This record gives sequence, structure tokens and C-alpha cells, in this order.
Amino acid sequence: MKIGVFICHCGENISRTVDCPRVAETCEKIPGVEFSIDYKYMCSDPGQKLIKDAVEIHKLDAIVVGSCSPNMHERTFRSAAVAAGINPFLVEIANLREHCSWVHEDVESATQKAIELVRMAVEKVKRDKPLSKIKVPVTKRVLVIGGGIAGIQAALDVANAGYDVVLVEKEPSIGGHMSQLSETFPTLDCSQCILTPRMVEVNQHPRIKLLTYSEVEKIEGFIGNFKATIRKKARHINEDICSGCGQCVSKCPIKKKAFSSFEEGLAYRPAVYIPFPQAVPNIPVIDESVCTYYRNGKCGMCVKACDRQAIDFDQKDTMMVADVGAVIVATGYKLYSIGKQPLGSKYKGYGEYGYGKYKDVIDGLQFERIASASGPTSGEIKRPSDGKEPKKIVFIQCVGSRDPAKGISYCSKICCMYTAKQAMLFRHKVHDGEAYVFYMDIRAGGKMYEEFVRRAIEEDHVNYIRGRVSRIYEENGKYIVKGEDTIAGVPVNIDADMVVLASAMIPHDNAPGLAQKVGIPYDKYGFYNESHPKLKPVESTTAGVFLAGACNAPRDIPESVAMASAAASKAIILFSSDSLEREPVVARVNEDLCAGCFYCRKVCPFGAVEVRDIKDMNGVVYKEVAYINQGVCQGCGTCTATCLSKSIELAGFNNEEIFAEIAAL
Amino acid sequence: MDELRRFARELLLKKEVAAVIGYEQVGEARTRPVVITDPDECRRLVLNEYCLNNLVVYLNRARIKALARSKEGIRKLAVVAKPCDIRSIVALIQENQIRRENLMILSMNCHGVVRDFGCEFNGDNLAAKCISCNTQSSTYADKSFGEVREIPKFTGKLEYDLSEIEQLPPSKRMEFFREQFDKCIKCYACRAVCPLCYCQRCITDKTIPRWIESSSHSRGNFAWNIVRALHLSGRCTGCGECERACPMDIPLSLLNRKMAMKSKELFGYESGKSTDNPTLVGSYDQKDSDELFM
Amino acid sequence: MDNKEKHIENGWEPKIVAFVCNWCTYAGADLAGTSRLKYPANMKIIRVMCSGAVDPVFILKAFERGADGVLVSGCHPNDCHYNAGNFHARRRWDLFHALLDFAGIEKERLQFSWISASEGKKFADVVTKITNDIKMIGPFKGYQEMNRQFTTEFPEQEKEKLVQQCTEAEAVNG
Amino acid sequence: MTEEKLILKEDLLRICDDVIKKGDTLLAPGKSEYVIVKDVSEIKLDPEALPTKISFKSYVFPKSEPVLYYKRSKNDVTLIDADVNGRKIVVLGAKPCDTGSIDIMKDLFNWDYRDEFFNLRAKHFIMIGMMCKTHDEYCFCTSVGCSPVSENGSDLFLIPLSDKEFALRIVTEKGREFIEPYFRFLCDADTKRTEEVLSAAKNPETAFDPDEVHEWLGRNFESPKWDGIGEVCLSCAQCAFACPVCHCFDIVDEDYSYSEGRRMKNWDGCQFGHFTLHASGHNPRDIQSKRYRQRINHKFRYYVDKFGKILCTGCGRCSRGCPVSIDIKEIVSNCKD
Amino acid sequence: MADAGLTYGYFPGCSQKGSAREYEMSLLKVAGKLGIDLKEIDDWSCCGATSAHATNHRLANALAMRNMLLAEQQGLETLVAPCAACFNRLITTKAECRNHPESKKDVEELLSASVSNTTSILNVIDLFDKASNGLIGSGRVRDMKGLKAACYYGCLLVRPPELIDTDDSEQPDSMERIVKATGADVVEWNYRTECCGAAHSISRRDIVVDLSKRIIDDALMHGANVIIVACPMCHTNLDMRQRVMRRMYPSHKEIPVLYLTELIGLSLGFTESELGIDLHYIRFNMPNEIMNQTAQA
Repeated sequence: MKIGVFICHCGENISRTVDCPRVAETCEKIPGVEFSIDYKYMCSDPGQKLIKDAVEIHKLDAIVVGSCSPNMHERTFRSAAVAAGINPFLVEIANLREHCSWVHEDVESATQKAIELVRMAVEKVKRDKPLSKIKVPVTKRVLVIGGGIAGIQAALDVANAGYDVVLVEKEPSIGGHMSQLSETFPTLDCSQCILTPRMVEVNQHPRIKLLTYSEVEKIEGFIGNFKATIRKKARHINEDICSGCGQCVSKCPIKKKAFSSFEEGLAYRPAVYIPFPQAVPNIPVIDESVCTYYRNGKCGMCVKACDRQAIDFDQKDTMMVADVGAVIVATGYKLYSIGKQPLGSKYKGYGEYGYGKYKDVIDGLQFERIASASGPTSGEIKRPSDGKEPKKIVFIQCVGSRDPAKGISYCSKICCMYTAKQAMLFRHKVHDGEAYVFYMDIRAGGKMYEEFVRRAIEEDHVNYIRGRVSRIYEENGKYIVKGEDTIAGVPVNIDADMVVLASAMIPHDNAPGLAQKVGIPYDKYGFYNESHPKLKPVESTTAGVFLAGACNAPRDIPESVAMASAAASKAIILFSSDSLEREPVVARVNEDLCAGCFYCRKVCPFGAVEVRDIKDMNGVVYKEVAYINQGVCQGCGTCTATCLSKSIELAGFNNEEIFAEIAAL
Repeated sequence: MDELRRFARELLLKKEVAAVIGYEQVGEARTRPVVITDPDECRRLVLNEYCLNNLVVYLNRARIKALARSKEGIRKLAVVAKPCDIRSIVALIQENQIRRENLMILSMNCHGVVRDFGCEFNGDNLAAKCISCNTQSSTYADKSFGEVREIPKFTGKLEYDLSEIEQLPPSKRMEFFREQFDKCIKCYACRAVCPLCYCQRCITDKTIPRWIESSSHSRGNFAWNIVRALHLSGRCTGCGECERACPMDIPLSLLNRKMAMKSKELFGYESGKSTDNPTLVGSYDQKDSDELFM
Repeated sequence: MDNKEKHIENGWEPKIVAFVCNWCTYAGADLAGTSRLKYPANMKIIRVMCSGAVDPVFILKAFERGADGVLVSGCHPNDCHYNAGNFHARRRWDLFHALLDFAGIEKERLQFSWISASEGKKFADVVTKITNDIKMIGPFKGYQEMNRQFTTEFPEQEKEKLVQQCTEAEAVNG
Repeated sequence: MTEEKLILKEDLLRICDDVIKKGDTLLAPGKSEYVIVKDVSEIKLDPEALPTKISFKSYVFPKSEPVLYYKRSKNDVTLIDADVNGRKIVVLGAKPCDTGSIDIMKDLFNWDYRDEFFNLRAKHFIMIGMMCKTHDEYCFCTSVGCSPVSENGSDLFLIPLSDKEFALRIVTEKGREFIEPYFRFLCDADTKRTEEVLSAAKNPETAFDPDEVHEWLGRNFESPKWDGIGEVCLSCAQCAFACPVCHCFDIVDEDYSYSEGRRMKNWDGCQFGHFTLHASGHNPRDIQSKRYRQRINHKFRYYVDKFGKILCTGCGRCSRGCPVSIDIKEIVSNCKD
Repeated sequence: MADAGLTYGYFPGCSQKGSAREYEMSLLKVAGKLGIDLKEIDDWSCCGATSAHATNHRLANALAMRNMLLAEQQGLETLVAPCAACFNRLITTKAECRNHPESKKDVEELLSASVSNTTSILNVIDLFDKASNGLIGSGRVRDMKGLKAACYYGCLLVRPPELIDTDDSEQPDSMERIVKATGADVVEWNYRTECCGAAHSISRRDIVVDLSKRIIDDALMHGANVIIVACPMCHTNLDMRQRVMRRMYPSHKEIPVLYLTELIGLSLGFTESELGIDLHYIRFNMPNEIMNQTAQA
């Protein structure tokens, strides 16, 4: 192998402390070095031409450049090498500026170090192997999991860019929690009014395949090439025939057996139901657990009511497979269960607040339903227990959030704002009502947010008390809220008519289960981890899987929408060419020598290591070995150091190269 | 012993297992591993204080694995294992080398073994690992044989005391280990008998790059013995076979024991305790000590 | 005269190797350069992608090639570019360091640090510290004895040295 | 030329002391190997001791030695020969099953290539053998043509008459040269007593006839008997490295700086799986049974065919030290129909 | 039943020998009957509560650890500390020594002994709820039906939450389970874990009277006819201070306060005087149903 060494003076930046001609001269004697030269500015056009000419004249196979940090000009010199016909990975940079001339003063020792640095690079480049970029084909279709506002936004963005989308929602309708909200902060515009058009758009978009009442069963494959298996749960309604007239719903004799989850348990729904009037798709579902037909085979009122014969009691769950290139996970959140929890539960609950025991102690989403014009009280503020209008409501913030003793230490972020909104709505609707808010801090960081809270306090005269509530108990038909005003330093007792708890946002119970199916990591709460907290906030650590909305952390609507668009654009970037180009710095397993202990699999942060069976002539598996998916590997090399038999090598940093560097010290 | 022979014979007759790996007596104070496939040969099986070998090492040998493999799939292997050997089985299961369902573990209720063949079984000659043993029988096994008797009280003297060596100044420790390692002739008996040294090709046999110099000079010997201990850190189950096999009497288990202590001290980890535990290497805790790091 | 002075008096300069991750410590070292911080020239860096990719045998090899001290440095916990590489590394080093310590290798010979891309100052400080530490305890005799076993002096080397000395003398004399 | 003398143990130790003082190497059986004696008080001279775990082989054929040094320069490689240490080595009290080992190996090291490293060291060996008065279940010297009283390979041979006296036989000219300066310590022999002691030697029972084994091996290359051994053997090289006459070695190049290095000759063992591994990946002795077959054939057939000597001294070290108790005597005894 | 063979170390603490004599009396009686062997640790000393706790952190730790060390040295793996303050001191010290090696070292230096810190600590609720689960039901000779008990935990038995894994610190219910086992009814009420005033009993009687009265009033309001406690301090404040309450609030309605062990003792058939119930300030009258039951028996 013929190696060329090029020592850059970087004007005087290097040559001031490093004797560049001497470095070039000494390095010329290193075995393997065919040509060595120093030059004023190696990165300049003449400098690059010097390299190209030398490659041609001396028939060089590899080059070493002694210059600034590879973070500055590695790309430049690699391009020069490519132009000269050398593989870009046969270029090594000796960092003579940042790591040598700039940090040392003594010319002799700096020069000596420079020589050694170049020597190390020469020894490494001798062992370097030509590498080429890895190409992975891409299926240009996105799977969006979750049909809340984040999922809807992501699906629409991707579809509008011209790519197919499969949107999976586990509930009978898309819309998510946003469809339950009354009005939104800080503008107080009606949530449904802004959401419904988008839901309809999803349903009508030719590029979006909407699968409601469906769940992801498993996802195999890797970036650009996922295969998702989706379970379509039986609705017992033939979707192709149903016109959504709602006759079956009104005829269903089961009236008071099942609570409506859309109404957060504040109202009943029939056995055959449409979750809410604006549901998309507007097709009912039969709830087997309460339907009379499924109990004793009788009834069939709905069948009679349906003039299109759309009721199908025999319908079964069906499985379908979708090939997709990217996955956007937008599974959202649920609220912390505030009631007393059994001993040993992950979260301790707030038994002392009497949620579940006292009907008028409710959570934030329940208040949204009560305040919503389409809700069970048609927007009039009424107590769930007796339907009377409450005159005094206490709102308690941070129920669950920021309370490690109860299992959660994070801030749920949206509660300050929606509590202010709810207190305002109450004051707007009940003019003689009193609203109290117990808060720890008010976190109103957002456009117009602080102003919004000030409005609640100053214009709507909501009483804000800084402090925590220790317990709530019923006395003479009132709810005694015992708390402390930490500013005044006095205990506070408020006899309220109703209490609204702003409970924490937590991931769904099955969030870890879904994460395992998708192959993405999650934190101890079950929120999905982003790949990098600053620079890759919408990427999961699994290549090709992106995150949107509150499944990642508590988020409000604008943030969820922004994140969804970001995730969508990441998917679109991925689809911008037919195959995916990846840096070839990936690990490879020597299958002959792999002993199959799978320590590599345990340490791989990206799930790139797969199990491959090695079979004997009879087709019986006699050995399992590790296989690294080149599309997924990010090239950290942790597996190479963990592998006990050294059967994995990281291209570009293989062990032989590193040993050579060590030897050249 | 008769019960074991009968049971093993039944297993082979009923074709429940492809082979039985056990011990046979060869001479008065010595046994030898034996791989039995013929039911009638089961009369050779013995269980006694001279059953020193850790037979688990055989479970991962290509030849033995081949015995269990047929067109129909994988058949079970029966192995006679002391309760301490079963820890190696657990470790191998954790490392995906063997599967519990392919194994029939025949355990012996153990009351200690001798330190080496040819010694009389008494307190003086008790194997080091038996001195503080508290698992005389195993619940992980499919069946246990023999009765539980008390382990004799150790009355001998160990040649090297770990705590004494720990207390030497570093330079003396390096001197001590260099002297010990210099004896090494690189016969790799330590590797051959170790159930956890199952690599298809040991890194000391790899030439490009040369991980460990194969020469038996001080440097090569030092590297080999340190890397051996390193690769077994958090994995070694303390069967002590390496030290027994060493023809040059290098106190190999000093290193293994030290690393086992460290694994426990730093990470609360004991190798071969349960297949449910994540392995020490290959997992991490965000709370692992940061003490070493500037 | 303390140890350090004694060792330096003999004209000995320690040889130190650092294995650093590409994303944090290497960039931190670059920052030390751009900030023009000064530190001793004894350490040379070998760049790897992640501190999790540094094999303990690399350290033994470095000692075998005459290193008097080794530094391994990566991203701070929770800052790893690859999320968990440094956590795996930390466990590995906890074990390996304990082993080397038991084998009698002074703790100062092998040191570890977390240096982020913004900690140029810390990089310079760490290099200075480890260089001083090694100067204090002197050359790695234990390994050097082993390294010298079965080696020989090449006569050419002498010749080369002579030539070099002559040229240097010429240079001085103008 | 054998000449017999009588020597007191204390006088013998005086001679040893003189050897040490002269700066020559004195080797004597220690706890598990032959050790370099630094002080004569360490010398045991116990005829009842079993053979050490490994023989003195490494002093004539080191476990690792450089054979040459190289240095790469820009377009060239410079070579330097390794310096062979040719110091005199006196082995005191070698077992009869060890004394002959150098002679057996000599043929191999002087067959197609004269191995100067071996020859120079062998030349400087003074072998003082001693009659063996014990044996255990693994000893079988008598089956391979050796015996507890064999003087083969010894330059001088000691026969312990009592705790304090030895009969000293001068076997070779080299032996005479060595002992001549110390003649004043020697008295006249009591040959009758010597003969009595010799005839009372405890010979291990003959276990097999090497000729029959040789013949059987020739016919039974594919015998199923090899399979059973292959299942138990764990492929270490304890047997080969402990053996006084196993002599396989491996040549490796070892860099010790980026441009300099040495070519090393290291012991190798035929039971290692990679011993015969080809660069292509093919391995003619891919399974353990083939490797063990090779070991037995090499010792009792190939070496006999080539050099007329059995490559075994019957010391039993390989069996005694085998971690899985494989007994070579038992296996060779079974080499019959 | 007696062969259940449960042996525990018993750390009485100061109050068991003084103001809460009846607590010890009833505890030992009940334990004896249920086959629980309580071995009083030899040479025990102050648990480190009160003065040491307030003035010298190291001393408080050392005192607590001293008692655990004694238990360890006397071969007792588990230590029962009936007093809530003792219990709290012991678990807190144990946790501190576990989590802070330097504290452990400090304590070891003060005690001149090495500490394994493995003794497990039980309070009386733990003892009857977990350790001797089911014994009360099977040994019961009297059904305490008719008693409407308000179970009062106070502050120290279920706190700090991070060290208590046997019950919920805010909504505990372990005492209720035990009380139900005696046949008594439990009432739902609001002040189960409120402060009784604790050690202010002596220095600021006014505070204590107010705090304790609120507890008593709430229990009464929810229909209780007895308050059950498992802490000597709570008992003092709730029982003794009712006389002052009566003076200060003429409308005050009295309610008897029993130790949990006394209630269990009654259900096991012991008499009031055997259990020391007659030592209380507020007289406890057994409801008629129970009296009749006894008469029949």
C-alpha cells in the first residue's frame, strides 16, 4: 500500500508550534509512506489539488492529512480523495491543530507529538478498508399509531406530501382527548369546532387508510421496511353498509348499564353506541359485555331497527398486515388515577382527597365534559351528585404531578393552564360562584399563557392560594378542603360544593406493551424516549420510528401538533429517495466465530442485533448467532467491546486499526 | 448411587434423553467424566466425594450437542451436577448456550468434595469452594440423589489467603501475580475445563489483530491471565475447576474470587443465582457508581 | 526532592494514551484547542465512536506498547450520543479497574472521566492532572520489565540516532 | 565404560554447591517442576518421589523463545539472529523416565533441519540421573522400554544405597569430564550392595507390548474406540506440555513496536482444536477423537516408523495431570483387538 | 396455637415502662396468648427520640442503632417496637445507615462496633397484621361486635412514606383489618392521620387540646364509640386531655381510647384489669352485647 502524508501549516496556526517540514520529512521514513509533503493551506483549492496530483503521480492508495480536527475538514479531504479516485474511508486525519499546536507551547515536544500523531494515522490507514455507503430500500408508507390530534396532524401532513398513511386508532372514533375538551386555552375557542374538520379530512383523504377500533399487534423489520400486523376488533357492524343513521343506537333497550368513557363516566351509553355525535367514522360499535344478545341470544332490537342489515353479530376480529417505511407513534396519555390505590401499586393515589368516594370530587377531564356544550349537562355547571349548581369550587393543581411520594416527580405541564381556563369558565357560567385554586407554582410558559392566567386572577377574580391540600372530607353536605396558604403561612379550610383535581398526565397502561411491540425504549413512567433530548426530540432511538404528542412527555395541543408535523417531516425526509443511504460505520458479526451468547443484543441501544439460526444438513438448528441489521445499527461499537470472542467488528474503527494506532504510539 | 444408575438407565431406555453425562470411578480416589448412551452402561455411574469435574462444560461441546441433535430435532441431555455446578448451568442458560427444556439435571446432595484426586476425603483435604458452601442441594435440578450429610469442617490450610494479598502494596501484588503468571505454560487447561469459556475461538487464538500474545513470556502470560479473569468477571460461578486443572499450580481462583466479590460489592450481583436476573455484563443501572470518573 | 522531580531529572517524560468518544470528549478536546488552553504534550488521543466501544484489552495493549498511563473518557451519563454506551462502559470499567488494581497496577495508571463537548477546560485539566499523577509515580516499571523481555537493540537504530544527532548539530551550528 | 563409585550425600551436595558457585545452572526436581537450585539446602534427592508435574523440557526446548528479530524500514526489513543461551545446565536427580527424553527429541530436531537452539542447549546438559524407587498407577516406563534403573540418557547415574550414600555410576565421557575435578569425593564402590538395591527395584507392571500396539495402530486408524475418548477429552494441552518428549511448536511473529518485532517459537499442543486449522477454514482433525488418535499414533507408530524410537518415556505425567482423568496407559493397553 | 413458634425481639422504650404501662401489659398478655414469644432485649436504652432527636443527630442515630445492635448480638432478627416514636427512630436510623455509608461509619465509631444493619423492625400493627396474620381470628373468644371503632394512626406509625411499605401513609387501613378481626366495626372518618399535638403535650397544652379535640369530635361525628390507637403519645393526648377538654368545652362528649392491644386482649377473653384498661382516664364500658356474650360463655 502506498500512502501519502500531507502536513498542513494552517497558515501559521500549526506551523507556529509544530515544525511542519520536519514532520513531513520524518514521516516519509515510515514504512508504507510513499510521499510526504507540507503545505501552507491544505484545505484550500491549491492544497486539494496538491493531494489529487500526488495521488496520480505517486499512485497513492491512501492518504493521511495532518491538519485541523476531523470535525472541521474530514469531509473536505474525503471529497478530495474521492475526486482523486481513492475511497473516502482510506483517508485519516491527524489532528495537529486543536490537539497539538494550539494546546502546546514547546516546539520540540509539539513537533514530536505531531510526528507520533501522524504515525498513528498512517498505521491506521494501512489497515483501513474501503467502505461504501449502505443502501436500504424504503417503503413509502407511514403507520401512525393513535388518532388524537397528534396522530391526525401527522397523518394529514404525510398524506398531503403525497405518501400513503395507515392510521390506527384503538377507540371507535378518532379525535382523542381533544374531542372531549370544552374550550381551549389561551383563546377559549371551542375545541370540537377546530378539531372536527380535521377529523373529517382524515376520513376523506384518499391517501389515508383509517383503521379505528384497531390495535397494533406487532411490528417487525427495520427502518424503511417495517411490517405491521394490525388487529381490527369486531364492531359487529358492517362498516361498508352502515350509513351512520343511528337508528340502532336509539332503539337499543340497554340504557343504564354502561358508562360512556367519552363522557368520563358522567353519563350512560347504550350497548350499541357511537361515542359522540361528531365521531369519525360515524359508525356504531356493539359492546359485547353489556349487549343482551351476547348474554342470552335474544333481543336483536338493533337488527330490526337497521334497514340496511348492517348488524353482524358473528363478526370476528380480523388481522391485517401493512408494509410501511416509517412509524409515527402518537398514543397520547391518560390521567393519573386519583382514588386510593391498592398497596404496592406503582402510583399511590390520593385516597385522602376522596376521589371515587365523593361524587363531587372530579378530575379535570370530567370538568371538561361538564363545561362542554355537548356534554351531559349541556354545558351547565352542575354537580354530578345532585345536579345542583355549585357555588364554590376548589381546583387543586399538581394532583400526582411533582409529588415523588405519590410516584411521579415530573410536571404535567398543562394543568396550570387548564385549571385557569376551567376556573374562568366556571366564573363565566356561574356569576355568583367562587373559584379557588391551590397551586404550587404557576407555570405559564407559552405564548399568551401568562396573560391568560393573569386574566383569570384579575378579571375573573379566581382566588389563587399557594399551597397544598392535605385532605378533603365531607361535613354537612360540604366538602371540607384542608390546605395551607404558604404565602400567608396559615392553614386554610374551604367548604366547597365541588372539587376539581388537576391530576397528572401519565402514559396509557399498555404504553410499555406497545413500546415492546414497536421496539422503542421508554422511561420509568412509560413515556417513550426520544433519541436525543435536544437534537432528536421527535426520533425514537429506533431508526424509522418517530414520536408525536403526549406519549413522549406531557404536552399541550400546539406542542403536540408541532411535534406531529416534525415527525411527519422526518418521515417525509426518509421517503425523499428510493433507498436510504447510511454511513457505513456499522458493526458486522463473524457468524463462523459467534458463540451466540447475545451479550451484543443486551447492550445494543438500538435493537439492531437479531438472532439468526444456523442449521445443519438436516435442517436442525445447531447454533444461533447474532446478526446485525445494517439498517438499524448506528455504529457506536458497544457490541464490539462487549463481545467476548471478538466476533464483531465496527467498520471504520475495527480492532486491527485501533491496535495499529496503539502500536504506533 | 444405585438409584441414580436405575434412574439414568430408565431415562435412556425410555429414550427421554440422548445421553447421560456422569462420573465413573477410575482408581480408588479418582473419577472420570463419562458420556453414556447405552442404558446398560449406566452401571458405571458413581456419585461420591471424588466427583470433582464440573460436567456442565460438556453441555456446550459441539460433540455432545451433536449427540442430542437428530432429524426430529433436539433431544434432552441428562447431566449429573453438583449443586455448585448447577450455577454454571444457570449462567449458561442466561447466556443462551443451553436451554433448560433440553436438559435433565441429575443433582447430587453434596457434602463436599476433595481438593484433588488421590487425596483422602477429610477436613484437611476439603476443596476450597466447599469450605463455606451453603448449597448442599439444589431445587433447580430435576432430581437429586443421595442423602444430605454434613460437610466436614475444614481443618487444612489454604495456600494463598485472598485478604492477605489484598493488603499487599500494589507493587508487591504485581510482583506476586507476575511470579505466579510466569509459571503459566499456556496449555489452556484452565480454559478447557471452564464451562463459561465456550467461545468458538478464544481471543487468545485470534491473530489479526493479535489480542493476546500467544507466547508464554511474562507479557503474554500476564495478558492471558488478566483477560481470562476479566472475561469471567461477573460470569464465573466459582467452580474452581481452572485452578484444579492448572498443571503449574497457579492460584487462578484468587482472581476469580476477587472479581466475584467486586461484582457483589459494586452491583449486588452473584453469577448463576437465577435465570431471571439480567446478566451483570450486558445490563446497567443508571445508579452504578460514578466514583472512578473524573 | 519529591518523586516527580526525581523522575523528570532523569529526562523521562510519561507516555499517555487516551481513548475518547467521538461525540463528547473528542469535541471537548477540540474546544480546548480552539480556546487555546495549554496542557502537557504527553497524551495522545485515539478516537473511537463511543466510550462503550473501548475494549479493556486496548488498555493492556497500550501498556504493552509502553504507555505509562491511560485515560478513557466519554460523554456524561445520560448524555451518550448512543443513549447507553457509556453506562455499559462504566460497568465494564468498574470491573476492569478493580481487576487491575488487584493485580497490582497503580490506580493512577488507568483513569476515567466524563468530558462533554463544552468542557474544553475540563479536558485540559484532566490531561494536566493525569500527566502530573503519572509523573509523580514514575515510569510503569512493572510493565516495562515485561516489555523488555526478549527484545534486542538494532544497530541501525544507533546509526539513525547518530545521523539525527549530526543533523541536529549541524542545524544548531547553522 | 561404566564405572561405579561411592559418594556420600554431603559430598554430592558439596559438588552441587560448587556448580552453583561457578554460575552454572543446577536443576533439581521441585514441588511441581524442575527448579533452578539457588541453595543446596533446597535439594531433596528423594527416590520415592513421583515425577514432577512437568519435566525439564523447557530448559532444552523453552516454552517460548525468539528465533530472530526484525525491523521494518521504509523499503526494507533488517533481520538479527537471536542469541542462544548456551550455559551449562546440570540436572541432578533426574528420573530415569526423564533422562532419556533429550535423546528421543534429538532425532526430531536434527532430521531435515538442524535446530541449533535445541542442539546447543542439549550439548550443555549434564544429566545426573537417579534410580527411581516408586511408582503409581500411572507409571508404565517398563512398557516402553525404560525402567526405574535405566541409565539411558544419564551422564552420571545415582543409586541411593541409604539416606547418606549413593552409588555413582559414570555413564558417559561427558559425565566423566564433569566429575573428574571432584574425584577426591569419590570412594570405591560396593557393587554387591548396589546390585542388591538395583534388583529390589519396584518395576511397574508391563501394561502393553509396544510392538503389538504399533501393529494394531496400523490397522485401526478408523476404529470406533477413538470416539469415546473424544467425547471426554476437553482439548487442552496439559498432556503435551507436561510430556518430556512432546515437541510441537508454533512460529509466530510478534511486533513489539510499530516497526520492530521478533519471531517466536512457542510450544504448541496437538489437542488444541486450531492446531491443524488451515487458513482456508478446513481442519483435517476437526474433532477431538481424531486429535487424540493422532496423539497416540504419533507416539507409538509414526515416531517409531521414522526414528525407531517410541515417543514416550512412560512417566505417566499426562495421565496424572489430566483434568478429566484420561489415562494414556489404559488407552494404549486397549489398543488391541 | 402456642406452637406457632414466633420469636421476636422486644424493644419496650421508656413509655412502656411508665405512662403507657397498660400498653405493655396488654401487649405481653396478647402475645403470650397468641404464641408470640417477645424477648425483651437485654440492656436496652433510649431509642434516641425526644431530646437526642432534637438536639444531636449523631447521638439520635447512635442510640437507635445501639438497640438494633443489641438485638443482633442477642440473635434476634426482628425487633418489635410498640411505641410509634421508637419505631420511627429505628427505621429512620436504619435507612440512614443503609443509604449513607458515612453515617454508618460514624455510628459504628460511636458504638465501637461494626453494624450489619439487618435487623427488621415491626410496630404493633405490623406484628398483628402481617407477622401473626390470622391468629387473632382463630384465638378469639369474644366477638367485639357493638364497638364502633375509629382507628387512629397518628403521625409516626405510617410515615415517612418512603420507609413504609406496609401501608398507605395517607389512607392507611392495616389497623382496620386487625380491628375487624376482633369482630368490632370500624367507622369511616377523616382524622385518622392528623396530628394529635404529640410532644407538645407538656409544653403547649393549649395546642394539644385543640388538635386532639378535633380528632375526637370527628370520630364522634362519624358514629364511633371508641378510638383505637397504637402509640403511647397519641393515647396520652387523646385520653388524658379529655378532662381538660371537658373543662374548656362544657359540651365535650367523652369517648374511651383503647390501645389496639387492649382491644385484641378483650377479644381474646382477658378482663379489663388484666389489660390495664382500668388505668385510663376515660372509662371504657363494654357494650351490652359483648357483656351478654361473656355472660353466656
